[in-house]
Amino acid sequence: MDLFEYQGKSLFARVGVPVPDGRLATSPTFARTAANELGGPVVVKAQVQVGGRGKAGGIKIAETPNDAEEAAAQILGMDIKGHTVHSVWVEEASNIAAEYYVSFTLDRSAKKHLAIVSAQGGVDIEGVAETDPDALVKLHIDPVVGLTEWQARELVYRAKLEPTAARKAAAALKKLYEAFVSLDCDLVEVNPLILTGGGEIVALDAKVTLDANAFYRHPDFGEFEAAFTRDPIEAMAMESDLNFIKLDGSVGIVGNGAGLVMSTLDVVDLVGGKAANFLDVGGGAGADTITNALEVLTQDPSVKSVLITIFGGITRCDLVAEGIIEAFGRLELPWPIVVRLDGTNAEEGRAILAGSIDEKLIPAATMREAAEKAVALAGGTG
Amino acid sequence: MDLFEYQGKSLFARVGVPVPDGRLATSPTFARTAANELGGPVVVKAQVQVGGRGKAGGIKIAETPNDAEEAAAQILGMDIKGHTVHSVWVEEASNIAAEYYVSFTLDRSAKKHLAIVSAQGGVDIEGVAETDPDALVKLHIDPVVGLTEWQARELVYRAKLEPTAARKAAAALKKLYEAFVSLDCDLVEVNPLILTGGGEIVALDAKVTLDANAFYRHPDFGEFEAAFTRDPIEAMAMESDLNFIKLDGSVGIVGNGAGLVMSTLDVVDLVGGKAANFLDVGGGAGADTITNALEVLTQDPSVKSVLITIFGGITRCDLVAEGIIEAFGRLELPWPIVVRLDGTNAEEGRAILAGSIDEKLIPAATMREAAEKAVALAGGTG
Amino acid sequence: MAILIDQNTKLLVQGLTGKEGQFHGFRNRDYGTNLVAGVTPGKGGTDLEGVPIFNTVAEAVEATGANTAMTFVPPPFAADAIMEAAAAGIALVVAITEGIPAQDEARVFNYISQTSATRLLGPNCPGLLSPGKANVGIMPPEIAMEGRVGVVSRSGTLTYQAVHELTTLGIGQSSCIGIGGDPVPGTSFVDVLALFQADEETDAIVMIGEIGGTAEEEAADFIKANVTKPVVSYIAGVTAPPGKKMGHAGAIISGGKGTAAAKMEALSAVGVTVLDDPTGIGTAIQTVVG
Amino acid sequence: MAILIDQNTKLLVQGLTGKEGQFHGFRNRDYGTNLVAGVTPGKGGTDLEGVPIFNTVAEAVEATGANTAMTFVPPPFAADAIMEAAAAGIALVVAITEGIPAQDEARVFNYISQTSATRLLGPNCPGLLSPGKANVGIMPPEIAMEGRVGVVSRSGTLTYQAVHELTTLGIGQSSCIGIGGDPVPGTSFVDVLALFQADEETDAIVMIGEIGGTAEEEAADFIKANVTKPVVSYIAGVTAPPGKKMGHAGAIISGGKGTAAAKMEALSAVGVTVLDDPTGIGTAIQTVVG
Repeated sequence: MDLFEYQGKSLFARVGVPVPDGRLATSPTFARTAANELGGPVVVKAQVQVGGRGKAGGIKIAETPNDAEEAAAQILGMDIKGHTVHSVWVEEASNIAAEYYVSFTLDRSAKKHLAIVSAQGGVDIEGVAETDPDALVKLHIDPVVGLTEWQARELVYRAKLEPTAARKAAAALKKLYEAFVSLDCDLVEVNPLILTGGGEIVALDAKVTLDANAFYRHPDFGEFEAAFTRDPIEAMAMESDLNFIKLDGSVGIVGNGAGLVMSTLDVVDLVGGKAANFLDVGGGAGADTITNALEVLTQDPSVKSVLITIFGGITRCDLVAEGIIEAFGRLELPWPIVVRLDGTNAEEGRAILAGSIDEKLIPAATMREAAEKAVALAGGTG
Repeated sequence: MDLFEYQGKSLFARVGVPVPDGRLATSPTFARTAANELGGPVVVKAQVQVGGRGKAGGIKIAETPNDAEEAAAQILGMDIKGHTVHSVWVEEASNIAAEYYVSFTLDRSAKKHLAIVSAQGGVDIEGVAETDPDALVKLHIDPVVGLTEWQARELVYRAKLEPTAARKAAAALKKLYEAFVSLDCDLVEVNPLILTGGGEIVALDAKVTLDANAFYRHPDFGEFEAAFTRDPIEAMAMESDLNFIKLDGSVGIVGNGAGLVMSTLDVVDLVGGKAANFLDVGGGAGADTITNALEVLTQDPSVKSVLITIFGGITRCDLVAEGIIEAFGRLELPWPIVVRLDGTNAEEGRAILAGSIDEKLIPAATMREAAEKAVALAGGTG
Repeated sequence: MAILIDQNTKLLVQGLTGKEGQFHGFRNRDYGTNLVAGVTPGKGGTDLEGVPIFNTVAEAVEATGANTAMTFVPPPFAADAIMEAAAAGIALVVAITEGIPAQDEARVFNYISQTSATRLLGPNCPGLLSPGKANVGIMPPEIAMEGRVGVVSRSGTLTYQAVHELTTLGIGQSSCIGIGGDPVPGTSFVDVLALFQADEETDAIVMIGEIGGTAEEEAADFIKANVTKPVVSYIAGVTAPPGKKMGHAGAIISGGKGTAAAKMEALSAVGVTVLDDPTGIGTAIQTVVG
Repeated sequence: MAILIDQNTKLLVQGLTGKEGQFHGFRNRDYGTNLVAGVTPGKGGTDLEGVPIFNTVAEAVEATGANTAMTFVPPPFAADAIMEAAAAGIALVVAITEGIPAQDEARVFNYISQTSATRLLGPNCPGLLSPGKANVGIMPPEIAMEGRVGVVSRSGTLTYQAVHELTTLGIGQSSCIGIGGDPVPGTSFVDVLALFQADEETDAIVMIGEIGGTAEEEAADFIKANVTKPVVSYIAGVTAPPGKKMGHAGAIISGGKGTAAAKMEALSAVGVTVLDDPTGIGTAIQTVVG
């Protein structure tokens, strides 16, 4: 789960990493009030769950509360890579002596944590990686013991941060790593981590991705989620514990297992169609789950036909078939549904579907055949 | 550093291991007040830094405040294995359904932590180890990850604690281990850890040994030490950072290095004498340290002669010799001093001593010769 | 032979008395797997349909000689259960549990690698099946048949799909291994490829990847250097948009890395037959095995 | 040959710029030890009497090929320094630092054993000396002479005493190893005995133990099974009272265990010449070597 900058900074503050004082504002007037409270020049920053807002004009410096109000007026409502800006973070402008880059993440190949530090922060780090790869210092961290003192020093000295900043930067790395582990993050990225004119280390940005699997350990993280503006269909799917992602085609997809659903998307594409969504009902789905999944799809006007693809393992095809029949009874389903069942109790499932007289229910023997039928029913090529 | 029971229990309470409510009392009247405050029957327990106080009559149950006062009057001032009782711990009597034994320590051979749990607690555990070794369940813990959940369960189930107590006992083990590690203990022993009639797990005793090397991490541990009644000579030695242990012979010993001093004690014994003390000046001792060491020995009337044995490594024999000469000038030294110097700058040191005209200063060429001379000067065989 | 599990497997199920553990544990037994023990703390001393239940894995191993563990323990306790099995000397731990925090997975994987010889399969995997010999996990065994093609996959249902395609054409499998879709799989493609390459009863390999990470690229390097048997591969997620987690925690294209195209190219370059349609797996294997 | 250190030793000192590190580091160099680097965070890029100083051990190893580290880092940072040296691939870490918390020692010893091939000597040890070849530590080298007797000891000053007794009689030493007096020595008697037994330039072994623990009893078992060279031993603390820590954290008789008498008996029983007086070590070696 990607956090807003201000949410990430609240986590940094928890572990003792200094961040500039700031206020969240959802209107230009609030931005003015925030700037007033903070006093002096401020920075007004779009809060979006995507990178590149600086280039898109989502960050502005404001010398006065008036300027802050104006900046917020310009930024609020902006579209940044498909994300609408609903709020801005107004924070004290910092006195920057040097800008660094720091991140902690998991290196899947090494199966260890990976720290990356660079003295070239404040810029697009992937650009640095291409033009000057030696400027990025990378170090693997054994998750069993975590980031040691010597590793923090190794990162700071190898990256050639200002010598005067070494001790405080190493301490900040330890704290950021502590946040990464103890708060169950998939990613902690600070770009830039700055050295101020006064010799302090301050996190000027925060990109934090939380591991949803660990939310049971952090009941307070629910607050973060509450601040997100969610697509209503995605919200509905989430309530039914369905794994749903909106796409831009016209064939609605329902399947069990992430790999199978991804694969179905690909086959739909292969036969000339385009999927309207990714929807994984997960393992062991019962009749209710299938009904819920179909109900979610009814909310999406771009769906023209639906393809249900099930390979039963834990999931029983007979229960899936019952769910489909039930959905036909309970819901107004506006589109034809192509169904392909295989695996556990597939015979029984097919028999249940064969008993239905609804003409919108179209069986298919293979995944490819199902895709072809669904694409045709959606109106041919996407 | 061995803690009193009540000090150990205060540490248990810090990590969330339940202990009975209680009060420290240094007089019978205070014990009565404590019993009054606690209400109901209490247990009055001698606070000494040594085991076996139960057998010695240092633990008494008191039904009323009157009884508590009387019990305290009997216990205070008792001598338990050479330790005088200066205070008692008055605590609520517990309703005992079962008594267990738990300890955490370091197993030097395995170089891992060792947990020992038994369902036969409340008795002399070394007796159990002899008569029924299978009743002690032992498990090594890797200090890298610490006591895991499964290990806590393994201990509880293997030791066959009451099934109803399993979950709470495992949780208590986790907390006691946390105390062992996070509070830098050499030993945490609870005998008994009880299951109450109400189904709770409570630590009824606490034997905790702290690692003095780790005190820099626990500045608050100084309080514990302040409560100890220390031998005045030991206190004086401690102030000068000397490693001193009082023994019961008449030859005062000063040397550098624990092994060498121990060895000198043995050689003194071998030639028919008995050492009055163990005193290690440590590595790199200068003139001051030697003067301080000799001053400490002047406080012990049982010393009849002194043997100084130095093998210079970091320690420089010339500085040691200067310290001896200085001590003769500054202090009234009541006994002859036999000196044996070897190693770094031994020649220079011997020359300095040879320049002294004091007849109480007797050089010796070898450790054995030094021991023989010192023993003879102390009045022959011990 | 088959790899990892066979007639010598002695299976212990952590969480056998739970609903899922019981269903799959006994389905595995019905297939012929030697189910020797269940572990549920607090239920030690009882039995379930003749299978003895123990409080701890160590006790179960001492009493039954179990060499393989299947874990159905819920996420908050699963990492601990895996360490317990490794400490008890279990050779293969198959962790079915989905939703274990990534930090726990990383810590446990490294710890057991450093301190034991235990192999971990998963977590968040469907398990593995050696047709005609043993089934450990949640795969529906009726779709498989005994034979000489090894199957390895990051996805559960796609594994079934692949096995189904093979069986439909009368092509049997030596072993079918689901390595799971999490970011830190205990056993990787490379590990399984090495085992199949060494297995005398495997003639060809089906490898089913998906977007995210670089496991398929590493597999390609390994194949180039070490695998002489024909490999047929399919990668799911050709049409997946970047930045979206496709169900599996591991299945995400980030910063332009982990795309299906890159993986397919890497595999093609080392001589792997790469398909754009999973339903073609059976015929592709027929072609390569000849 | 000698063991652990010799002419091929390339020494790095952690804390070379500190008072003790400087004194002993350069004393070691004066003896002929190849001192190649110092490590002091923040002083990287400078040099001390011609020895380059680095910020980190890894940088020092890359630049100089150091294979042995001597640690003078203060107790709060020493455990981390040992891990750093191990992670950088140092083969032998000699930790002189006294007063490291026991919990840190236990954690670090196990971690480096699990994750590296590094040997740790100490902590709280005087180091080691291969007369005529190299000196790493705080031993006064002038008391030693080149020869064929191996010396190993838990105590610093008693090591000097033993070496002195040998040299006085004209008996040289192959290597003198101080394993240190802490409860968790990185290298134990058994480890050193194995090295001396295998060393072609060692004819006999002097082993100096002390009260506390069971390291001497384990050494006796090992000698019985593996050591054919004559061993002379002395155990300090015959007259030490139980329950008192005799200076070393490891030197304590507790619960009737760890007495000198028990250790002497165990060693005598396996054919070791056990002395009751350390000043007899030289003559005892003369007798056993003949």
